This record gives sequence, C-alpha cells and structure tokens, in this order.
Amino acid sequence: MNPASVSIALAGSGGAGVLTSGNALLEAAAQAGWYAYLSRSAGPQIRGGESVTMLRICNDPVESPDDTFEILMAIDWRNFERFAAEIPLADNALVLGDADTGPPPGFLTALPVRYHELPLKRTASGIAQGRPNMLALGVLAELIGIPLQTITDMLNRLLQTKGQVALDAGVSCVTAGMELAQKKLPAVQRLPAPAPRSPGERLLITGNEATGLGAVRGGVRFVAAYPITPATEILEWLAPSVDKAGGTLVQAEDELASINQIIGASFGGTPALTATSGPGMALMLESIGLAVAAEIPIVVVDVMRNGPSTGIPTKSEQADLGMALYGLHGDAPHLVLAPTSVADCLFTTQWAVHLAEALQVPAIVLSDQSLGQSRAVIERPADLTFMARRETPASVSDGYQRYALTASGVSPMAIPGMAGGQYTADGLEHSPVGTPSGSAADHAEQLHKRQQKLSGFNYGRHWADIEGKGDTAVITWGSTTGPVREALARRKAAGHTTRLIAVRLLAPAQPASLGDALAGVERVLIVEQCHGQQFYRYLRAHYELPGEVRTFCKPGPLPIRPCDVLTQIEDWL
Amino acid sequence: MNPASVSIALAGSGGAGVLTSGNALLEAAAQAGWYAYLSRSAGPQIRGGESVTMLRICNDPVESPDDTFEILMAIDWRNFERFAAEIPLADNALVLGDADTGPPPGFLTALPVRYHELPLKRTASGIAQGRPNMLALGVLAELIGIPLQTITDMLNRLLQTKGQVALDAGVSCVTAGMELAQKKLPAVQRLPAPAPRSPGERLLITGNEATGLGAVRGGVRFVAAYPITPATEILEWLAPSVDKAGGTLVQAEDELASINQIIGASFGGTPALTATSGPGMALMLESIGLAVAAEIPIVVVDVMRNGPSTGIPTKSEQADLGMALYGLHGDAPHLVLAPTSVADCLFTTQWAVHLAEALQVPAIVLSDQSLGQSRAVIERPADLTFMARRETPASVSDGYQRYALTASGVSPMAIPGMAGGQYTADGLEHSPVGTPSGSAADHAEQLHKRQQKLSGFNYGRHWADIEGKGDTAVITWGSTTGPVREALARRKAAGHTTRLIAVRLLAPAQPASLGDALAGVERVLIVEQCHGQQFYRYLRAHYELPGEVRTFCKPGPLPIRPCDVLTQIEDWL
Amino acid sequence: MSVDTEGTTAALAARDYKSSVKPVWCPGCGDFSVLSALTKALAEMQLPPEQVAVISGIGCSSRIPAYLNTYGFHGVHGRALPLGVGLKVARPELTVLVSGGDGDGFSIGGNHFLHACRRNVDITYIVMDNQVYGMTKGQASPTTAPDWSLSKLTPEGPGINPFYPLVIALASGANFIARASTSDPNGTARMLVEAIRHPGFSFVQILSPCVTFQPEQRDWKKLVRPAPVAATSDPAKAARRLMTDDNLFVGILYQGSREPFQPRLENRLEHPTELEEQFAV
Amino acid sequence: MSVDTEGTTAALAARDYKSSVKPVWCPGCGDFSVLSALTKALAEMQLPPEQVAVISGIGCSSRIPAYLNTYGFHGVHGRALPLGVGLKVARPELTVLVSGGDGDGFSIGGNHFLHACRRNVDITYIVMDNQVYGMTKGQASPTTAPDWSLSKLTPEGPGINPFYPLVIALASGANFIARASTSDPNGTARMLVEAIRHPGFSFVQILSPCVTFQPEQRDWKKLVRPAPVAATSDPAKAARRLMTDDNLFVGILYQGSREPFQPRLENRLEHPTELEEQFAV
Ligand SMILES: Cc1ncc(C[n+]2csc(CCOP(=O)(O)OP(=O)(O)O)c2C)c(N)n1
Ligand SMILES: Cc1ncc(C[n+]2csc(CCOP(=O)(O)OP(=O)(O)O)c2C)c(N)n1
Ligand code: SF4
Ligand code: SF4
Ligand SMILES: [Mg+2]
Ligand SMILES: [Mg+2]
Repeated sequence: MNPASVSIALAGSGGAGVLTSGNALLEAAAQAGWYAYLSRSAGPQIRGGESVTMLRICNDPVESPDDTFEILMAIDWRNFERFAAEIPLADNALVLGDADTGPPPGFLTALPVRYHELPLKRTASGIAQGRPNMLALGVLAELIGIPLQTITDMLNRLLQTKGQVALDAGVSCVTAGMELAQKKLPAVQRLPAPAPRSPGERLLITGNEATGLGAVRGGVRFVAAYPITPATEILEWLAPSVDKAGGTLVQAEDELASINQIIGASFGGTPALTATSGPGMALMLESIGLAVAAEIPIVVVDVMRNGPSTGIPTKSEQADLGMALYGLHGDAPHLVLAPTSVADCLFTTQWAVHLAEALQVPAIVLSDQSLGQSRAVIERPADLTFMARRETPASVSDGYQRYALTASGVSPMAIPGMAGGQYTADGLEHSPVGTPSGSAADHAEQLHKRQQKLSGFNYGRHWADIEGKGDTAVITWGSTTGPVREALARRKAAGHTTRLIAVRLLAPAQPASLGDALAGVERVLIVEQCHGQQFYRYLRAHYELPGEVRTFCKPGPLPIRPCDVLTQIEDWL
Repeated sequence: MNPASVSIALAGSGGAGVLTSGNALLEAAAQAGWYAYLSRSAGPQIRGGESVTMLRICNDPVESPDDTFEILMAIDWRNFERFAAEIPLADNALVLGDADTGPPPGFLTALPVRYHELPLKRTASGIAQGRPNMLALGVLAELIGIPLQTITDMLNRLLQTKGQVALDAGVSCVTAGMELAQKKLPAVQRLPAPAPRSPGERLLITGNEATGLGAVRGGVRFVAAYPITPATEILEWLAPSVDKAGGTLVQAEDELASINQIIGASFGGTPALTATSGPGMALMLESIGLAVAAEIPIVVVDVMRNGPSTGIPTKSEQADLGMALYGLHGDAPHLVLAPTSVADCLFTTQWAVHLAEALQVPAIVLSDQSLGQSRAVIERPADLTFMARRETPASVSDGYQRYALTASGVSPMAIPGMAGGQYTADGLEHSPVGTPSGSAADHAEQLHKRQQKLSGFNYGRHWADIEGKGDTAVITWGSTTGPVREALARRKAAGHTTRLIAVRLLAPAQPASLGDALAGVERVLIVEQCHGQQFYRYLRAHYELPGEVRTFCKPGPLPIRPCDVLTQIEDWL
Repeated sequence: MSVDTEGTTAALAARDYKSSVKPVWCPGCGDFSVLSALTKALAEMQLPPEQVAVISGIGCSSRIPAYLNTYGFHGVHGRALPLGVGLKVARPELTVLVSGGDGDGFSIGGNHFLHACRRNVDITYIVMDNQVYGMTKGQASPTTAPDWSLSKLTPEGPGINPFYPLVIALASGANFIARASTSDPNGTARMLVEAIRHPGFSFVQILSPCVTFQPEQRDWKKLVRPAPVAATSDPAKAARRLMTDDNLFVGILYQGSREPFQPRLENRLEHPTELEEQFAV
Repeated sequence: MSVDTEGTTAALAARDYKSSVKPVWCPGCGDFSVLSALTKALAEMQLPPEQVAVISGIGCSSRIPAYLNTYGFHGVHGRALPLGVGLKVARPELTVLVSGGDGDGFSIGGNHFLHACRRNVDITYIVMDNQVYGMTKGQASPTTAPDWSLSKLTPEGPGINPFYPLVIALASGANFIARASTSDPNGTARMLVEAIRHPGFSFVQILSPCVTFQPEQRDWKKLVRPAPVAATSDPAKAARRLMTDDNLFVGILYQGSREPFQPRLENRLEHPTELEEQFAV
C-alpha cells in the first residue's frame, strides 16, 4: 500500500534459522539507513518448531505491520498452514520456496501470487558450512536492494566471535543468494534509497528493551522479577543494566513477592518497578492497592497477551484494560498509561516513573506482546527529561504528618534514615499522621486527597497523541495506534483529513482535554484489540463522545492492520 | 420518621454486655411479633473495647437503619465520642445514663434531647448475680412495650444452660429495669401492637447466615475458607451446616488455595463456594479467570468492607464493584450479583449458585458488612426453587467435545467418572475439544461462546427489584437499596411516586430491561456507597440513562440513611 | 481405548492411557519419559481412565494432562495442588494425581506444597524437576544451583540456597516421599504405583532433564543411583538419611502411616430446609 | 526522644523506641511483652530509631510497627517478608526487622517464609506465635494442634499436622534460628539482639499467648524452659536436636555462617544514556 515499504515473511521449520536471518536482514536494512520493523510468530512447540519472521522495511518510520506481504520466502513449508492467517499475501506477491524441501501447500499456489523456486539447500550444500537461511538472506537483500558491503559489514560484527570460517561461509552464502536472485527472479520494485543520516542517531530496539531503558532513564534502581511471557525480556534486559546503573534486580519466588519487594524498596526511597503479564498482574492487584493506600510510588508494567486466564501467551491483545483501570478493591485511584509504539515504550515508561514518584502512587503501564517483542528502528530519544523526583519533607520534626492534607494532595514523604520522620506506612485507613483510623471524616479526607492528587495534576500535552483535523475522529490506545496512524496517513495522502487521538494516559481520565480534542467532531470511531469493548466502555463511562459513535473491536491473536481501520472508516463515510 | 418504628442505641465499654442485651431485646421483639433490625459498632480494640448495639424495631419489615435514634442508653460513657457520628439523635430523644458510671459527654447534653439518669449499677448490685446490662434490657423492654412474659420466655431459652441462679438473676434484673422505667422515665410513644402471626413463619438471621443458607439451599456442598472480616461468619455458619448436608468445608492456607479448591471440587461436579472480602477477593481474581476460561461454575461471595487495601475492615462500603465487574484479565465474562437486603442475601446467593451451574461460569456475589453482620427478622423463604442443575452430556463417546459450540453457548460438561467423557479442562485458549489452540478462529469462537452464554440467557424478572411509578427514578444496588426504598416509601406516603430500580444482576448488564424500567423517566438519581462513583460509571458504560442524571455517592463508614436520599430528591425537584 | 462402559473392563495397556494430542516438548525432553512411566503405572494398576484425574499448573511439564486419556485439568501457574485437594476431598473415590514442574511447585506454588504435605489428602504429587523454568526459556528455579549462570535474569547465578524438596516434604509431614529419574522409566512406573497406592499425600520428585536449557542434565542418567538405604517409616531416620543425599539418590525414602484427611460427606438432613429451623421465630 | 540529629547521640532508653499510639491488644496479650522486649533490644543496641524499619503484615501481632518510634510498614496479610526483603536489598545500611503472627507468616505467608530463609537477606524475622488467628477472632493457624476444637470454622479441630516453624526454617536455610517466650522479656530482648546482630536471615519464634482465643496459653509461662542444648552451627546437629523439641524449649538453636544475599549497588555508568549505545545504529 505504501510505495516506500516492503513486507517480507521468512518461514521455516525448527532449526531453519529464520529468526537469525530475519534479524540479520533487519540490521542490515537499519545500517543501510532504512526504518524497519520485525515481528515473529512460532508454533506451539517449546523449542525447535516451525516459525516465521515478519519484516517490514520502509523509508519512513514504521510502527505497524502492513496490510499484506509482498514477499514470502520459505526455507521449507513444514506446518506453514499454521501461519496462513498471519501472512496475508499481496496480489502478485513473490512467493519463494525450495523444491528440494517439498512443494508449497496447495492453498498458496491457488492464490494470485508469483511462485518461484530457488535451490537454497542444494546451493548451500556446495558451500563449506553453508546454510540455506544465509542464502535466503542474500536473496532478500538483493530483492530489496541492500548492498553486499552492508551485509558483509554486518556479518563481520555478528559473526565476530564465530571465527573466519563461519564468516566466510556467511559471505559466500549471501553472495550466492544475491546471484540466485539476479538469475532466477523477476526484478521487483525496490525501495527508494534511504535518506542520509548520521550514525548513532537511531536505535534498533524491541519494545521490551525500550521499556527497560525508559525505566532506567526515569530513575528506577530496584527491579523485582518473576518471569512470564511476553514480559520476560524487559526483566532480562534490566538485570545487567540496572546493576550497572547502581541498582539491582531480584528474582522473586512469585508475583506476590515481586510486587511487595518493589513496594518495600520504594518505601526506602528507591524508585522501583516490576514487569509481568495478565496472570501475574492479577496476582499483584491486592498489593497495588496497598501502594495506593500507603502512597508508595511504584511502576508495574503489564505486557498484555491474549486472555482470559493463560489464554494464548505468545500473542497480543489489549484486553487487560479493565483490570488495570478497575481491578483494585475499594476506591483506589492510580495511574494507568500505555505506550503507543515501540519507540513510545521508552517515553511512556520513563514518564510513568516520573509521575508515580511525583504523585506517590502506583502507575500501571500497559504494553503488549506486539509492542514488546517487535524490534524496530526508532529515533534516538533526546536528553533526560522526566526523572524520578519524589517530594520529601524539607525538615522533619515531632509533629511530622506523613499523610498531611495539602493543596495538591501530595504529602512530603519521609524516607527511612531521616531522623524525626519516623512513621508507619499503612494500608489501614489512617489519620494524617498515619495512625489507623476508622473515622468517617478521616476516611473521606484521605479518599479525597488520594483522588485529588491525581485529578488536580497537570499532565500537559502527553496525555494523548493528537493529530490531524476534520469532523471524523478515531480514538485508540496502545499498539493499535500504529495501524490507525498509518490508515489515517493513507487517507490524508488521498486528500481526506481525519483526527487521531491515541490516549497515553488512561487513568485518571482527562475529559476536558478529550473534549477539546474532539471539538467539532461529528463521528467517532473507536479502535481496540479485544473482544469485550473494554476501551469503548471506558470511554463511555468517563467521557462525553460527540455525534455518532462506532466501535471496531477485534480480539487477538491477529494484528489489526491499517486496511482494517481504513475499511471501517470508508464503509461509514 | 416512621411512626411504626423505634430506634435504640445501647452503648457501653468492654464487658458491659451491650451486645448480649441488644440481642436479647431483638429476640424478644421478634417473639412478640415485631420486625427488627440490629447492627453493631465497636472501637478499635480487638476485644473488650467500647461498643454500641443499634436496634430498630418496627411494625413493618425493616431493611435499613432509620435517620435518627429515639432512645440512647449507655451502661457507661467510656469513649462514647467515637460513636457520635454513627448515632444521630432525634430531637427530643430520650438519653439514658447511669450517674454512677460518670456523666454523659458534654456534646450530648448540648443537644435538644431529654437526659435521664438511672441507677443501673447500684440497682444491679442489689441483685444476686445482677448485671446492669440486664437492667437496661428491662428498661428498654418497658419503654417499647414488650411484655415481661415474652422476655422471661426468651431468657429461659437463652440461659437454659447457665442454671437457675443465672436465670433468676436475669428475670429479677429485667423486672427491676421495667420498674425503674415506670418510676423514673417519662412515658414514650410506644409502637402499635404487632399484628398476629403464626410461629415459625419468620426467621431471625444475619445477612451472613442468610448467605450461607442460600448457598446450601442452592446445592453448594463444598466450601473452602480463609477467614476475613466481615465474611468469616458465612464460613463459620457453613462449616457445620454443609457438613450436615453431606458436603464439607475445608479451611485453606490462603485465598489462592481456597479459590482453587472450589474450582477443583466443581470440576468434579460438586457445586462449590467460597466467601471473602476485598483483599482476599483481589487474590482470587487470577483463578476466577481460570474458571471463566475452563468454564467451571463457582460462587465467590465478597462481603465488602471499606477500602482501599486493608481500609476499615469492620465497616461497610460498596467500593469493590469495579473489581468484581472488571478485575479479571483478558475478556472474561462472568456473573456479578448483589443482594438488596438481609433477606435477599438468601435469595441472591441461591440464585447465584443456580445461574453459575446453569451457565458454567463463576458468579461473584457482592454483599457488604452492613448486610452481612446485621441481624434482622425476615419472612421465611418459600420452597426450593433455583437449585444447582448443571448440564451434563446425555451420553459421551469418543468424539466428545467439552467446549462444543452450541446455540446457547453452554456445552454439556462431562464429570470425572463418566466413561468416555475424559477431557482436560484448560485455561489456555482451546478448540471445542479442549486441546490448546492459538488459532484466531478458535479464540474468536470461544470468546464469543463464553460471552453468548451469558448475554443470551433469560434472567427473568429477578435482574432487579423495580417498584413504583413516576418520572423520577432512583437506581441503586446492594445494601443502599434499604434506605432508598424507605425514602421512596416516605415520598409515597406524602403522595409522590418515585421509581425504584435496585439492580440485583450487575453483570451481564441488562440494557433492554433497564430501558423498559426507565420508560417515561425524566430524572435519574443514582445512589451508591463509595467515593469513586463506581456504580454511576458502570451505568454510563453499559446503559442509556434518560433525561437528567445526578449521583449521590457517599463513602463509608457511615451508612446512607433514608433522609439522605430524601434530601437529594427533594433538593432536586 | 478398550473400556467397556457396561462395567466389565478389558485389560488396558499403557497406550490406552495416552491421548492423541502431540506433546509440545522439545525432542529429548525428560518429560516424555515421565509420560510413559505414568501410563505404565496406570496400566499396571488397571485404573479405569475415567476414574483418574491428572491436575497440573503451568510449565512444560504441566502440559502432561492433555497427553493422557484420563480426566485432566491444566490450571494456572502454581495452583495445581489446591485444585487437586478440592477435587479429591469432594470426590474421594477418584484417583487424583497432581503433576508439574519445580518452578510451578516450589517457587510460586511453595505454600501449597507445604500445606498439602501437612494436610495429607490422599493424592499423589509428581514433580518433574529439571532445576529450571523451561517454559519461560530458562530461568533459575528454586532447585537450581546457586552458581548456575546461564539465565539472563541472574547472569551471575541466583546466588541463593537451593530448595530441597524431599527435606521440606518430610519436615511438613508428607506421608510418602520418593525420588525417581527419567533414565529408568520402569523403575519410575513402579514407584508411581506405590505412591498412588499409599494412602495420604505422596510426593514423587522425578529428575527430568531439560535438554534445552539445562543440557548438562543429559548426564543425570550416568549419575543417578539407587539410594543406599531402604524406605523407612521413621521420620527421624528419614531425616538422617536425607543428610547424606546428594540429590541424585533414587528410591523411596519415607512411607508414613498418618491417617489421610477426608471429611465424611454424609448427608444427615431429611431436607435442606431443616437448617432453617435454627433461625425460626 | 533524645536523638541529636547532628550525629552525637545521647543514650536511648527502651521507652525512646515506643510511639505514643495505644495498642489495640486485649489486656494480657503476650504481644505487649514482645513490644517491650523489642524496645529493650533496640536500646541495648543503641540503634538510631530512624535507621530501623519494622515491617509487618496483618493480624493483632502485625500491629506492632505503629507502637514503635522507628520507621514502620503495616502491609497486607502475609506479605511482610517480601516488603522487608525489598527494603533491605535496596537500603542495606538500614536495620530491617519483619514481624507478625503465625497466620500471617506460616499460612498465607508460608511461601515467602520458605524463600526468605533460602535467600538469606540480612533481616530479622520475629513471629509472635499464638497458634491462632487472633485478629479474625479465633481460627486455627498452621501451628494449632490438630484437635483444637474451639473454632467454629473447624468445630472438630483442624485435623492436620501442625507446621513446625523451626524445622522448616532449618530445612530452608535460615542462618539463625531461635525460640523465645513472652514470659521472659529480658531473655527475649537478649535473643533479639543476637538475632539482629547475626548476619543473614535470622528467625525468632516468640511464644506469645492469645489470652482471648487460646486462654490455655497462659500456662506457657509454667511450661517453657531453656533448651537442653546450646546453639550449634551444624545443620545436622540442629536437625537432630529439633527431634527432641516439644515446641516449648526456649533458646538459640542454630547459628550458621552463610554469606548474606546483598547485591553490590554500585553505579558503573558515567551517564544512564550509556546504556543506549548497545542499540545504536
Ligand atoms: C502467574 C504466572 N506467573 C508466571 C507465569 C509464567 N510461567 C509459565 S511456566 C513458568 C515456569 C515453569 O517452570 P516449571 O514449573 O519448572 O516447569 P518446566 O517448564 O520447567 O517444566 C512460568 C514462570 C505464568 N504462566 N503465570
Ligand atoms: C488477604 C487477606 N486475607 C485474610 C485477611 C484476614 N485476616 C486478618 S489477620 C488474619 C490472621 C491473623 O493471624 P496471625 O497472623 O496469627 O495474627 P494474630 O492476630 O494471631 O496475632 C486474617 C486471616 C486479610 N486481612 N487479608
Ligand atoms: S524447554 Fe526443557 S523442559 Fe521444556 S520441553 Fe524443552 S527440554 Fe523439556
Ligand atoms: S485476640 Fe489474642 S492475639 Fe489478639 S490482641 Fe487479643 S489476646 Fe492478643
Ligand atoms: Mg522446571
Ligand atoms: Mg496468631
């Protein structure tokens, strides 16, 4: 759809190395100066099953998979049917297979695609240590237009530790692959050459890594971890990184421990975070409520996967929204934020740390599998704004009131070690001093204070990404922002303006700001990746939506694609 | 306010026995043929602190505390200030104290009340084993008009096991108290004599006991328990009762165990329930999601207390609504029900068991401290409708599909022991057979099925209590129904009709039914006992509310009283 | 499957206890051997498959119920034991097996392990111990060595004292305690038969290599050897024996005779409304 | 309170560690004595109150932090240990004490107990054991006798094997294990001093009667007596000693020398953005 973009799927059975060559292609494209976006999908096998690496290379920043794939290359076709729904092929797509590993599945050849065979295995067997996936890399590089030198440089770096033979094998395979493409394949429309740029100005990073980086940049120095797909990589990246930054990561016995460890660390003054997914998040809710009542800043990242229950752990969905917003018992106001792209995982997490610390409250960050496990080229973020800065008392004396009623609702927090500041943090309702209280007046005051500090705060322009004009608006959040943004860009290219509102700050709700953003709007389309209309119900509950309202609500595991959004709008108007 | 009702508060420090004599008064009034309603409040001490027993006696069924108290009797005034906000006194209220235990607090005597002194302690000391609280019982019985014989009969039953001396002491004290009242106190407006009734036609029961009874009537035969205030009495009543009924109660190591124990038992075909409060409920959410995904019927009762976090454990609030509705991760449709009175704890719990079993889904029942721990005279429920009836396959064969796609969405469930029905219940997304599946089609079908079985079911008229006519409606739920109902009865008595809609079935939402119930309404007042407008937000999210909408939202721990609701309506109209 | 639903049951072979679902396990994973031992044990006991329920949590090992032709429950992570306890207490006539991994059972599920040992419900708990979280791609579990540094989450090793499952089971009151190894499926099958037959809570740790994330465990088959002592019913003796255990002894360590926990489940009401009389006025 | 914030500290008395909040405990509750022993121990060590944090869960006993003039955290039921672990690991210079009841620590909190023993962070865990859930008005806890039938929840007694905290602590790797009794507040204070001074995870069970729901525990003061053996650093010896323990021996049972768990917390970055270089293209 986008002339400056090409989408490629690389499939193969276990051990075929499609992730390796997909990542190599991604790095080469990034080095060559393109933007790119890689995601992957695997069969149910724990290890060694079939998988597919999906790559989109683009002249502009890219935040979403495209509608279709222009190129599909299979090292072999083992269980390829499993992925059919995930790889919609463009009309006339180039489908490449290796006859020596078997014919393509029938349904594929029935499609209006161009099927070509390449002797990957046979050619590779003629090269010492040659591997079909490296040939595939050469073929694809040639089709896209990545110069051999860029690939060679990249292999030099990647295979550094593997020795000269491996490197030679890699280069020979890539070269042979390029030749195969030149000889056997029709010329394809190549991407325009990338614009020049200075090295180091971009990052090649996954959303999960970006989340970790945002946390450390924000000031997080204590992390508690219990592994869970698809959040584990945040924790794995943080383990050495927070250690280098003078903090630590502790692997806990379960999520009940990890949430309480971070509350304990933060009580001690150290900005603290944990990351999990739906099932683990559910276990943390009781203690997140403790952090609300005791006013302890913490950040909890939920990298959402398909639910309910264990669901489909390796796939993306936005269906933990209700839990994040309302899942705490009692009246427990807290922050809920969601990154709108892989790049934004960094910003939103950093901002979440900043807000949690400023407001002495838990912040939940709702990322998802598709943001977290996709790897993309993004702009390098600027300097360090939004650091953790917690308000502590200038001086403490015997009359210190930990939960003092202040105009902002934020009470300066004494940190263990401050003489005279001793108090007991408590999940029981309490008086301003912090002693347990069952009085209606204390309860009303503290409930009000905890609400007020959130609703009275000025969050500035970052509460949402707002783009475009016109009388039709699309409201969305999280990872569906990418495809919506692309759909609206296409509409703009076709001369129609549509507004985009991608909500980053989900709680507390910002009805006045959304009101402004929707001024003059007559039609609102709400886009979300879940089954139960969670975002739509949330918007109804807290906002006024002008004019006619429609919802486009599709559960995972398949991603929402730009064309899906476009169809919704076009069918309506 | 209600001429056929009198409200009495009986206060005293630890060991004064105000709960004993309050309960004795309640039983005597019930035996005499009145309706009555008792609640209590205690200071922060674990045991032996000051406390107050609040009693309302009435010619009509009573489901709510009144606006004010006509009689306040203190055995002593120790820390009485603590209860001042809970005991609003009627103008001209009779305030009774014992000069020998000290003077009443100053703020009390400044009120427009009639203060009288009674030598309770001194008189009691003249009676062998005499106790001031039993004198107080006599005083109050005389003021209300309960015959001595009724009290004596009751003491005979209550003190049966304590021996003749104790019984004699009791009777002497009561007699002496009655004489004191006759001699020393002004005549008060007595309640009209109760209407005749046949013995056994009413029950004197707490909401927590009624919940337990509803569970056993519904068919619950396995209960798992972890104690928590104010739900413990449900479990304590169930322990011997479910055992007598051929089931069992297991005390578990924590709430994670109790929720999973009931899921395991129900997987085995035994209707199962647990009861908890906010903090314990939060811990159960992950596993309730498992029951949604694996389609295992269970009932979880949350007896709500003030939150967030540990909050005020002994006081009532309606602030777990959001958690009950939305607290599960992923799209996890389930049932949420709430009893609207002490009596209704029985019906709603029984209905919840029935619905959970019929729909193979978890049902959450939201009771609260004020329903659960109040003791009231209620009509004895009729015969056993709404029993647990789970759909099992008529015959099972090799092709048995546990999660078959059916028109209703309910799939016949094989129970261990049925040959040929073997399947694996799973929290992973699955195909109709029950094997794990990551396919978009299976996910969409199963999500739809699990939603459909709930939204397509005909819940009949029990989804809400709907009363009255007129263009103004009050929508409420749970324990605030009592005061709202009474407020509207008073309006009716004054010639104004107002509609009451007390929602019993909170999830799935019933927008069509509410639409019907609201036909012609121009003003809607929403009443709830919480700080964060949880019920109002829920109504906005799922329903269309006609005309002008206002909310009356007041957190605990003080109860919402009929006059509070009346003021809201009258200030508006 | 060859069960005659009329009651007379033809002899069942191990394969009759297998379902048609293909395991997701990596080639060479020890869990295949556990699956096979378990079906052999069930066949040995000729238990009707519909009278058996296998309950698990989450993990590679916890996938096992679906591969069996019995009733099964694949619950949430760490909660298999209370699922099994609830089922068995409510349906005492069923044979209830609980199975899963070391992460599921000793990390997130540790509390239920302690209390299931104490409670002594008549179930059999089989832990496929590979000293790693396999499913989440290789993190340290409670049984992992403190210096195991192959996980990105603990790049310098978890650095903490390992959890000794047999010791904890004994200290908490389990009624039958044994260790098996996947290198001897027949021995494992025999041990499982004894565990299932033993009344009360039986615990069997099975050393089951994770070839993917703990490739050194392939050597276990060379290292395991029969425990140098026979089973005992004396906890003090069992405790002393555990002190010489290098975690690679295989055999039954302890067989106690505590009475299993089983409420009576006996209806003593003419009619459920009888319970209402206590409230009547 | 007489702390000079400039650094020179006047001598602190036990009462300087008490806050002005009045305990909610029943008259005669053993927890008063624990409070007093704890303030004595802190005074003995002359720890500046602001350098001490006392962390608890929920229960009568868990109310203790508010009665002290140190920093405190009254968390949620069963999660005091991870709160304390997080605090100590992040702020190693503080003295971190975790305290609570037998229900909080061994029932809902049992998993954290196991894993805190293993992890061996340098904190002291004080359990006021009254063999009952006091706060919720008298239900059986893990340490309750199987035939204790005074709870409505288990009218025929819990019927299950009690939990032996010292045994489990030893089996899980706690570095210091002791039992004290409220009948000897001075002895308890001395034991607490040793526990706090001992590096790593120290566990002190204090027999603290619940006069309201376990009135027979008033007799504990007659029954407790010093352990007939001295402390040992040999786990095997300690294990053998525990076999003769009737749960009423008082004393230090075990003092190990495992290295406490404490990450370094040492910034090795010039600037946090250094971490970004690994991703630069
Ligand atoms: C509440 C929750 N937390 C975390 C996870 C992620 N998780 C799945 S399996 C697993 C560990 C499994 O380890 P183990 O029980 O040893 O099984 P193995 O895969 O090694 O057989 C974890 C942490 C989860 N599914 N649920
Ligand atoms: C999650 C949760 N479950 C249950 C409770 C109720 N609860 C409060 S204290 C307590 C038991 C306390 O027993 P223990 O720790 O022995 O303390 P004690 O009161 O005996 O000192 C329970 C079950 C709670 N507050 N939170
Ligand atoms: S990852 Fe390890 S435990 Fe899991 S299936 Fe593979 S070998 Fe087995
Ligand atoms: S109930 Fe028991 S533990 Fe609680 S304060 Fe009273 S005596 Fe102490
Ligand atoms: Mg494992
Ligand atoms: Mg206790």
